[in-house]
Parts: sequence; structure tokens; C-alpha cells
Amino acid sequence: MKNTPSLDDQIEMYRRMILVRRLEERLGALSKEGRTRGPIHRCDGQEAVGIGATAMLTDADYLTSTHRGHAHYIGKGVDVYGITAEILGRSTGLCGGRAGHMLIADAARGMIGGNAIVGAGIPAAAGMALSNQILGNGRVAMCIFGDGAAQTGIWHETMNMAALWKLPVVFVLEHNQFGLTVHSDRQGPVADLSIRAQGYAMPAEIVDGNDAVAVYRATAAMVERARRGEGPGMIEAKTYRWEGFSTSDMGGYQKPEDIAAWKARDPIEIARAALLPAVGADRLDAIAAAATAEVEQAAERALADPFPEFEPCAFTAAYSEVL
Amino acid sequence: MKNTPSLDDQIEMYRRMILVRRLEERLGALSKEGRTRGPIHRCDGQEAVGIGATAMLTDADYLTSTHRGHAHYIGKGVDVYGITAEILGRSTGLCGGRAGHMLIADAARGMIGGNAIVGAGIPAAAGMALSNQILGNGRVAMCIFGDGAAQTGIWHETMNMAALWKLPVVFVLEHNQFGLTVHSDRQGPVADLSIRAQGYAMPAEIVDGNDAVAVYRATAAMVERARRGEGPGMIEAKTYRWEGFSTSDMGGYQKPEDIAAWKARDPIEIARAALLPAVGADRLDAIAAAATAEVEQAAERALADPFPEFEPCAFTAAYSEVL
Amino acid sequence: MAMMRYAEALNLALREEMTRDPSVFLMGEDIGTYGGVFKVSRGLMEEFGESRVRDTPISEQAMTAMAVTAAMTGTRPVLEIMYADFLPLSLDALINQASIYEYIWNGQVQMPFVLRTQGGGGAGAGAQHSKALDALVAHVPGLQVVAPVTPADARGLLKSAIRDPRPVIFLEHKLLYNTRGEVDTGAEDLVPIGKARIARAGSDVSILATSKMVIEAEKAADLLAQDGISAEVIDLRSLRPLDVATIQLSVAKTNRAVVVNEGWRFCGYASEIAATIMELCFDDLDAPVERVTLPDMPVPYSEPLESAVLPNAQKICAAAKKTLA
Amino acid sequence: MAMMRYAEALNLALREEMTRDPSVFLMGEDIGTYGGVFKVSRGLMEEFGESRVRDTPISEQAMTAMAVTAAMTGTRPVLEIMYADFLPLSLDALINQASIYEYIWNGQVQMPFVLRTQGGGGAGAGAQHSKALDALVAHVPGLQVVAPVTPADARGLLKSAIRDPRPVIFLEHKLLYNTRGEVDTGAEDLVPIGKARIARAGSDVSILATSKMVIEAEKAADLLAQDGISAEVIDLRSLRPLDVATIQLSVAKTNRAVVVNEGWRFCGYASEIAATIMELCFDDLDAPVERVTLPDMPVPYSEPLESAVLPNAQKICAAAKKTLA
Ligand SMILES: Cc1ncc(C[n+]2csc(CCOP(=O)(O)OP(=O)(O)O)c2C)c(N)n1
Ligand SMILES: Cc1ncc(C[n+]2csc(CCOP(=O)(O)OP(=O)(O)O)c2C)c(N)n1
Ligand SMILES: [Mg+2]
Ligand SMILES: [Mg+2]
Repeated sequence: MKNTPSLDDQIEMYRRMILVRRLEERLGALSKEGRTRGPIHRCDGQEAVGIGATAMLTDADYLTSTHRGHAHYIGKGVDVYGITAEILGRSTGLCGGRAGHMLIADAARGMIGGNAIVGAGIPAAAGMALSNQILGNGRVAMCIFGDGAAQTGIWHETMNMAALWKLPVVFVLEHNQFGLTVHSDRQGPVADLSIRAQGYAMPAEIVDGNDAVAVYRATAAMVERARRGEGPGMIEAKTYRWEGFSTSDMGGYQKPEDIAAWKARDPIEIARAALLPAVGADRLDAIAAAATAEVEQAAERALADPFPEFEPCAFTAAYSEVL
Repeated sequence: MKNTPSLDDQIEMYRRMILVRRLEERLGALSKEGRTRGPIHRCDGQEAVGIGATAMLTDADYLTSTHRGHAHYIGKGVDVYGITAEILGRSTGLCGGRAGHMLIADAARGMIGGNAIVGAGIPAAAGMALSNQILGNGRVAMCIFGDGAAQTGIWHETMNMAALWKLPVVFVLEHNQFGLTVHSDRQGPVADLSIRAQGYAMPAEIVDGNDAVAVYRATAAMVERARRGEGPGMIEAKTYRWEGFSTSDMGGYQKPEDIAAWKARDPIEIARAALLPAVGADRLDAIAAAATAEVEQAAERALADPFPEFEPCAFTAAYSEVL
Repeated sequence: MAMMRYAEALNLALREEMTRDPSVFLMGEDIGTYGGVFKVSRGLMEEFGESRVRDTPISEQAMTAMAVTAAMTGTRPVLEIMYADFLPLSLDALINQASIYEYIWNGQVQMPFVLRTQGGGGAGAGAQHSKALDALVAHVPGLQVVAPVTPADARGLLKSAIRDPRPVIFLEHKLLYNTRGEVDTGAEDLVPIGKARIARAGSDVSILATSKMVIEAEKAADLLAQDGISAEVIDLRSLRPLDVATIQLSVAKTNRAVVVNEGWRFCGYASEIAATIMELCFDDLDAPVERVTLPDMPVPYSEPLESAVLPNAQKICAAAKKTLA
Repeated sequence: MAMMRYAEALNLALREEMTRDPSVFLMGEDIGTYGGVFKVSRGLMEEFGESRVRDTPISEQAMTAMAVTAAMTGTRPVLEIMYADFLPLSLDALINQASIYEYIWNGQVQMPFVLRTQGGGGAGAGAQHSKALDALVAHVPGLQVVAPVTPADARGLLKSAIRDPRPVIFLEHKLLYNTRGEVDTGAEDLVPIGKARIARAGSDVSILATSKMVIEAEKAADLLAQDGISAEVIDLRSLRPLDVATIQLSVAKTNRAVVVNEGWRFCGYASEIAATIMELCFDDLDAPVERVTLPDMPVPYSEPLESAVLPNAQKICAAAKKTLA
């Protein structure tokens, strides 16, 4: 089937989804112990979107993310230890502890970056695509954003300009059913937000967001199109958020039966089942164990790392302004 | 045919279109003589939209407009002399000369108001519709906005909330082919902007914007629906701007053949032709003459009116702030 | 009298005003079913229904613009913007719409709406969720801006704001919601907009602070007292209009002033207060007015970095001593 | 040397920089085919093509956000926002995006973009097209803000802004485009960001002005001269970073200062300058720094009303005399 990821790609996606899941679980535990700071937005159950949609991108391609970006970071090849250290506010973090979990960037990987202003990652990717088009460098930019972000005005302005100018950008809508606590059916009158792509004469496809391979196939087609200069495309991946909107969620608005139903469709289990025949349980177990160990080691190492020391802001100083 | 305006309504629309046309011509002449201030945005050739879309509204209904609102003002029943005096900056103007031609309001007529921030009139109408819904007062709000305004983010946010909450608001897109100087096909990838209404499960209709009766019919249906509490609707009226974007337009980008073609479809002539059999030339000529005289008198009177004297701003004073 | 949390005092004020006036309604993200991310509107959707307590999509720009015109047409919206960091999205509606209509329409309309939001650092929320953008809104004519620090003022000012015929920007602080204080639930206890509060009387130096910084200023006053310095702490409370009379009286007495605001320094809210004091109290001043603010940089995430940039009692003490040196 | 209009000087700078550096591109409303509503980009689409000179839809919010990240990824956008009154729509991209990345990403990126816009009154354009919102952008760390008043500075500062590795907000004035002045077309003549210009030397009072107000300040200096008062006029030029050295030298000499800015007074740009002077020149000052600004109200449309609110030479004279009284 067209755009089907190679077996190695599928194995790597499986491994990365496990990295993400273990990271979320570890962060959840650390937060309960009061060893993290600020709200942390977990994506348990949504791993297939961030991992599947980014697996065909190169380091030269750009990705912008959201406040819920751990799967996006790891999908773009960002180092788990660097992410963990950043989230724990250590000087060894990818941004020296200045950014925190919602705003991580790793320019060398084209991951620039997390964004906690809902909707802001969307024009950010389009701006990078505009650079790509002007420079003719063949790079593609992608933004992954939520169903809530799709209701922001800047989404409309960006879709319109991207389609008008045929920018090499792919819009990946990660539809996890909720804004923070409000269900998407109370945030807009239509269930399938990607029908709006028609209003920009832009191709769009709805996929099972819990099936990494399905997400990969659909997204890869849009990425190729964009790279060929044929313009932007949109993907709407349907998934569900297992945990609260963040570690400070007091809950009470997600139906237990919904959570149960979606947990029964665990993206990691779906990937494992697909790989089992070709790869076998032993190898998959070994991969899972190694991924688990990688997250453990990353966390242990980061927890032992020093906190940063304050230095005046370079540009603040440059502006000879008082600190 | 359903929602067909009565003969009297049609005659009144004809009269109002002439009022608008003569006002625009008079303002154009005054501006050439250097007797106006600031840019003036004429709507010659577009009169059928503002007049036809508002003819079924009552004074209790609300209308928000744009920087090009003269037909909207007159359609909502605002006094021509008050408008003219305001545009000429006189103390007798509807806003005492404080507002100017782009920002005229007449609260008694529900005309609140002109708006020179492109797109801003759209949520303004929705906010009034929100009040109407909460108060259950049966009033409808309408915004008339341009093809350029349809590309602003706030249009999307407003369409979404209006449809989600079934607000009693009607969106009238006055498609005159241009933003300021840039043709709409260079501002977005789709010709019929109202196809975007589908993305909000909102009904929409495209009409000939040079036929006041057609505009009336389509709009009246949406207004009734909204009044019944069935939610918002959208109208896209196709028309064309004969004159420059404003009196400061240096021109050079509108095709002479386009202008000629559209002038051949003068909304006033179309209305006249439709009325001729039933009303007869003499009565129509008399109406035209009276309308022309009304604008003349309004202009002469306004030109003789005093300019306002400066008074400190009420609320500035209230805040005991230095003037 | 009752002891309650700041968030509870706000909730009480909303409940009281919604009960008193059916034209008052609430809109904002996650304020209904969930009761608000800081639980300020807890229980109100159940009590007043979905028409008057509206969960909105993530559309700050349109929400704010709609609140402005809803207020023009018979209702009294109380809009919650979840974080002050998002105020830029509301700003066109404030600067180009709410600010101008009453004047340019010659008094044909008024806009009685309240925009509630919360800002400030100290919670590890990062550069996009920790700012105090007081200066952005305080700069806009036609807007009133208040920032209560005690639960009693939170209730009293919110009630006044909702009843006011003109727009009020109501600034809260994420680290104040759980602070407790006495509230006179028996009385209306409206707090007038435009009046500062003398949090603590003193004679050597005036410390003028806003929002959570008032608490830091009071801590600073304790520390200064140990060094025999008597600091007067003024809670500005009403950022605009400014209670210049109270400021003048204080500075006339102390001859020295320190302004504390959690926003940026350059073109910040503290700059206005410093300029105003210099202008009105020039002959009284024995030293330049000191500004204690966030440095001109983004708020970093990691604890030691964030602590280093936030204004605090120590920095306020140092500034006060500088005015006395 | 050549005599040219302010708009022509800007056009020249754009042409020169686009020729020099292929990564420089322009985007904005009506800047291409039409050459800009103030004709600043006249002829550039023909010369550099549609890829590098882009007419945009009316989408300030996304345009600005896109310019920020385009600048992060290898190009140098010069964005035109038609009126400064629309800056609120650009502000999220400036405050929550451009302002933070270089610092919070630990220097991984820089954003060399220029946002050109024009503000100010006097043209009868009404309350939504006449504002000077300098304070909004000057408050944001990470942004540099310049406001040239002469054609030579317009060219020299725009060239410097385009070459600068960091964001520059470039403030023009609608009534300056047709003013004429000498431009040294032979030389590069870059004007450094961060340096004020002494428009006229004097000894009795320092008048610090921005943009078109510099012209009013020079007129005021003429009037004051007739009364035997020698005014020094300083064109701040670089609103941020501020050239404090030049300001200090001047005030040390004159002991009096008047700040003139066309924006609102409360929390305005003039407030920062007044506060800074008070802080740095406290012992030198013989009188409080006077602020001459727009009153805190919308700009009215009708000529006599608009004239009454705009700062002008007469108001500046009165303020200067007050400092000398
Ligand atoms: C402009 C803006 N408004 C509100 C918020 C607060 N907020 C943070 S996450 C969130 C929900 C976003 O929903 P969605 O886009 O679906 O992303 P998800 O959390 O589901 O991953 C909200 C409202 C914000 N960060 N930015
Ligand atoms: C937010 C904003 N951006 C830009 C402008 C400048 N401007 C005034 S009118 C106009 C074109 C508007 O086009 P359209 O909405 O189609 O209305 P029309 O002029 O065709 O009636 C522009 C760009 C503005 N007033 N507001
Ligand atoms: Mg979601
Ligand atoms: Mg148009």
C-alpha cells in the first residue's frame, strides 16, 4: 500500500511510542511526589499521532508543537534525556531549564518548537514554510495542533495564506475530543473539523489517530505533495486523551466508559499487534524493555543534574537595560 | 415568490439607492474641491447590497458596518443630513463630528456602527446577538462586511461561536472583488467565500449583489430564521466597486472593461427597470428628483453648519486624568 | 464576617451580582462545567444555567469583541481570560473598540463589562503563562484597571466593577487564589474604584505596590522595621484611575518612594507611577523614586531562574534603603 | 547627496537591502501591485518579483507570526502593517513569540525581521487610524523600536534594522512621507540603532521628542528663542534601546526637560522617559520633567477637535516655560 512505512520504520515508531508513554508515566509519578514544577500536559493514549505524523520528516524539516508536545518532540528525534532534564528544570536540559516542558526546542532537529499559546504553532509552521519556499530549499514544515486550536482565528488566517501561496506546510489536527475540560462538541458545531479545509481548496484526510501506521500513510502523502510544491494539506487524527488536561486537572468531566473504550484501543498495543507476526514477541519485548530503561536512565540522570545559575539575558544586556 | 418585498418596499429601496449614489457623488466632488477631510470610501455601484440587505430590519435590530458604510447607514434608516454633517465634521453631525465617515453610529436606529478595523464589525454584531439571545428580546443583529474582511481570523472565531450558540445574527458578505487594491483572487484560494459556511453547518446563499430585490429575498429568509431562534445564516452578495478604494486611491489596478461591464449592470437601473411597469416613469423620476434634492439640501445645510468646539472627554475627566 | 480564600471571595461576588442583576452573565474558557481552571466560577453554571454561564471555544479575540458590544446592548458580561499573557489577543477589542465608542459616538452608548484575568510568575508556568501585562491595559483610555490583593477587596472591587457603567479590567494573580482573609459577608462592602489602600502606615519611605507585590512589600516593611526603617505600604488597588491624593499625602510625609510592580520595567506600569510622583511631589522628594519590577526579559521556567527575576521583599528592601542612603 | 521625500528614502533603503541580500523579502497589504498605500514599496514587485514582494490578505495576526518564524529559518522579512492602530493584532506574535525565543531557547535562534508601520494624527483619519501606540511595542523586551523623522535617518535606520540580527519595530508617521531632506545616496550611511540625534543645541531646557513631534519641538525652539530661551532639541530616534548617555549629558547641561510623544500620556512612552530622566538626573533637575502627549482619549475626527488634542509647538513651549518658571 502506498506510503506504508518500512518494517524498520514501524519498529522505530513502536519504540518511540513506548518512550513517550513511559516518559508521561514517569513525569506523572514525579509530579505526584512534588518533584516537578508547573502544570505538565501528558499525552498518554495519543502517542500514535505525534509519532506517526513525524516519522517521515528529516532533521531539515521543521515541526511546531503545542503545550502537549512530548510525542511530537520524540517523533522529531529529540533526545529523551535532554527533554527530561529540561522538564525537570536542569542546566543540562535542551534549553538550559529556561523553557520548561511546553516550550522545548531543538533547532538541530528542526523542532522549533513547543508553544503554549493555543494556535500559535500554526502560523509558526507556515512562516517556516514561507522561508522554505523563498529559499527553495525543499524543506517542509509541519504543525501539530489540537481540536481546540482549530477554533482560533489564526488557524483560519494561516490556512488561507498557506493555500493561497501553496506553502510547503502540513497541518496535523490532533483531535483528542477536548479543549482543556470542554468537549469539542461544545466548542464548535461540526464534529469533523477538517471539512473546513474545503473552504481553502485544500486536501484533507481523516485518520484513526490511534493507528500510527494509518497516521503515517496519510501524513506522508501530504508531506510528499507539499515537498513537490503542490501546496499544503491537512490531516485530522481522531484520538483521545486518557489523563487530565494537565497534572493540575481536578477531573470530573471525562466519562469513565469513554476512557475505558479508548484504552481498549491503546496505540501501542495496536502497533504491537501489527508487528507481532513479522517481528515476534521476544524482539518486541526487548525493544519495550530497552525503551523503558532509556526513560528510567534519563530520569535518574536528569534528577541528579544541577539546576542552572541565573545569568542576565543576553539581549537585555545588549540593550543596556537595567536588570 | 417568498420574501419578495412589497411594491412600497421596492420603491423605498430604489429611493434609498439613489440617496446613496448622490451622496457618494457629492462627497467625491467635495473631496476634489478639498472640502472634506481624510479618506472617504465610496460605494458607488454597490448600493443594492446595503439597501437590500437591511430593508427588512426594524429600528430595534442591530447593524454593524465597515469603513465603506454609507449604503448601510441609509439602509438602516439613518438621516442623510446627519450623516453628511458628520462626514463634514460639523457639530450637527450624528456624532458631533467626533466619529467621521467610517465610524458613524445612530443608536436610535440600531446602527452601531461603522467600523474601520477590517473584520471588527463581525464579532460586534455577534456580541449584540448574544445580548439579544440572553435577554430573549427577539431582536436580530446583522453585520455587513467585505471579501477582504472574510480573511480575518476574527471572522472564523465569530462564525464558529455564532453557529455553536445559534445566535440571532446574519452575516452579509459584500463581495466587491477587491480588498483595497488587491483582487480577491490574490487574497484567498476560493472564489465563493460563503462555501466556508459549511464548515460551521451554517446555511449560506450567493446572490446577485446588484439586484436589491434578490439581496432582500435571500437576506430576509436568513433574518426570519435567526429571529425564530434557528441560528445564524450567511449571504454572499456579488458586486463591484466602481470608484477607487477611497478618495486617496491613485488607481491603476482596476480593469476599465470590468468597470464598464459592471456599470452596465447599475443596481439603480436594475431596480428602475423592475419597477417601471408597475410604477411608471413619471413617479420614478419624481422619486429620483426628490432624493437628489434631499442630498443637495443636506449637503448645503451641513456645509453651512458650525464646526464643533473642543470639550474634554467625559470619561477622561471622570478618571481625573490630565488633559 | 467569614474567613475565605481569594477565589471564594470572587465566586461570592459573582453569585451575588448575578442574583441581583439578571443582565449579568459570564463567558470564558472552561468556566462552566469545570468551574474555571482556578475554580472562581465553581457552581455558577448549575445555579444560573448555561445561557448565563458560557463555556467558550478558544477564541479570545472574538470573545472580547463580543463582550464589548453585548455590554452596549443591555447585558453586563463578565469575561474571563484565563491568563493575562493572552491579553494581546483581546487588545484590538479594547484599544480600537471599547476605548473609543462612548466618546466618538457622543455618549450614545456605554459598555459595562468586566474582563477578569490573572497574571504573574512564581508557579513555574513558563514565559507564556507568567507575565504581568498591566501596562498594556493601563495605557488604554476608557478602561479602568483594578488589581485587588485581599479577599475582601477581591469581592468588593468585583462587585463595583460589575455595577460600573464603563469597562473594567480586573487583574488577579495565580498565587493569590488560595490566600485567605476576612470578608464581611453580611454587608455589601463595595470597594470604590479609584481608591488606594494604606496597607501599613509608616514615615520613612513609601512603598507603592500592586497585586501580589503588596504582600512582598509588607514582608519588606517587616525586614526594614528590623533596621529601624518605618515603611508605609500602599496597595494601589486601582491601577487606573490612580488615587493620586493618597500617593501625594504619603510621599509628602516620607519624601521617598519605591514602586513595585511585577511587569517589565521599560515603559511599564511602575514607570507611570514614578513619573507621576516626580511630577506631583517634586519638591518633597529627597531621592529618585526607585522601581522594583521584573527585569526586561522573559520569565524563565526553572525555579532558581524564575526566583532570580521576580521582584521580592529583598529587592524591595534594597531599593528602599537606596532611597534612604 | 540627493533631495528626496521620506517615502522615497525608505523605498531606496528597501531596494538597496533587497539587492544586497537575497534573503530579504517584503510582505504586507497592498505593497506589491499598488506599491503600498503610502507608496513606500513602489516598483519593488516589478524589480524583485512576486516571491520576494508579497501582497497579503488582511491577516495581520498570522502575517506577523509568520514573519517571526520566517526570520528564524533563514530569511529576513520586512513586514508592513498599514497603520500602527492595527498593532494590537500583531502583539501576540511580538510579546509571546518574538520576545521570548532567543532567551528561552538559549540562543538556538535569532529573529532578524523588521515590522514597519506608521501612526499618528493630523490627517482626519479618525480614532482607529490616528494613534501612536509606541508604548505597546516599546514595552516588549527583545524588540528594538526606532522612529526616524528625517529622510536620511529613515534610510539609514531602515538599512540598519534590516541587517540587525534581532527584531526591529520601525515606526513611521503618515504626515512625514512627503517631507523632504538630503540623503547621501553615495554612501551606505547606516544609522546605528541606539543613538539619539541632537537636532538643535541649546542650554536652557532639553526637549526630547519622537517622530513627527521632533518637527514640532524644533518649531517650539524657534518660538522659545524669540523669548530668549535656548532649547536643546533631541530626536530620540531609537525609542528602545534608549540613548541614555545623550539624554544625561543634555539634562546635566540644561537642568530641565520636556518629553514630547504623540501617544497617550498614562503609561505612555513619555512616562518612561520622564521616569528615566528623574532617576538618572535627579540632582541635575531644577523642575519636574514635563510630558507633552495626546490627552488620554480617542483621537476625534473633526479638524478643530483633532487639532485641539494633538501635541504641537505651542503646547511644547508652554511646557518648557513651566520648567523655567
Ligand atoms: C490563546 C490561549 N488560550 C487559552 C489557553 C489555555 N489553554 C491551554 S491548553 C488549552 C486547551 C487546548 O485544547 P487543544 O487545542 O484541543 O489541545 P489539547 O490540550 O487537547 O492537546 C487551553 C484553553 C492558551 N494556552 N492559549
Ligand atoms: C485590520 C485592518 N487591516 C487593514 C486595514 C486597511 N484597510 C482598510 S479597508 C481595507 C480593504 C478591505 O477590503 P474589504 O473587506 O473587501 O472591504 P471593501 O474595502 O472592499 O469594502 C484595508 C486592507 C484596516 N482598516 N484594518
Ligand atoms: Mg484537544
Ligand atoms: Mg472588498
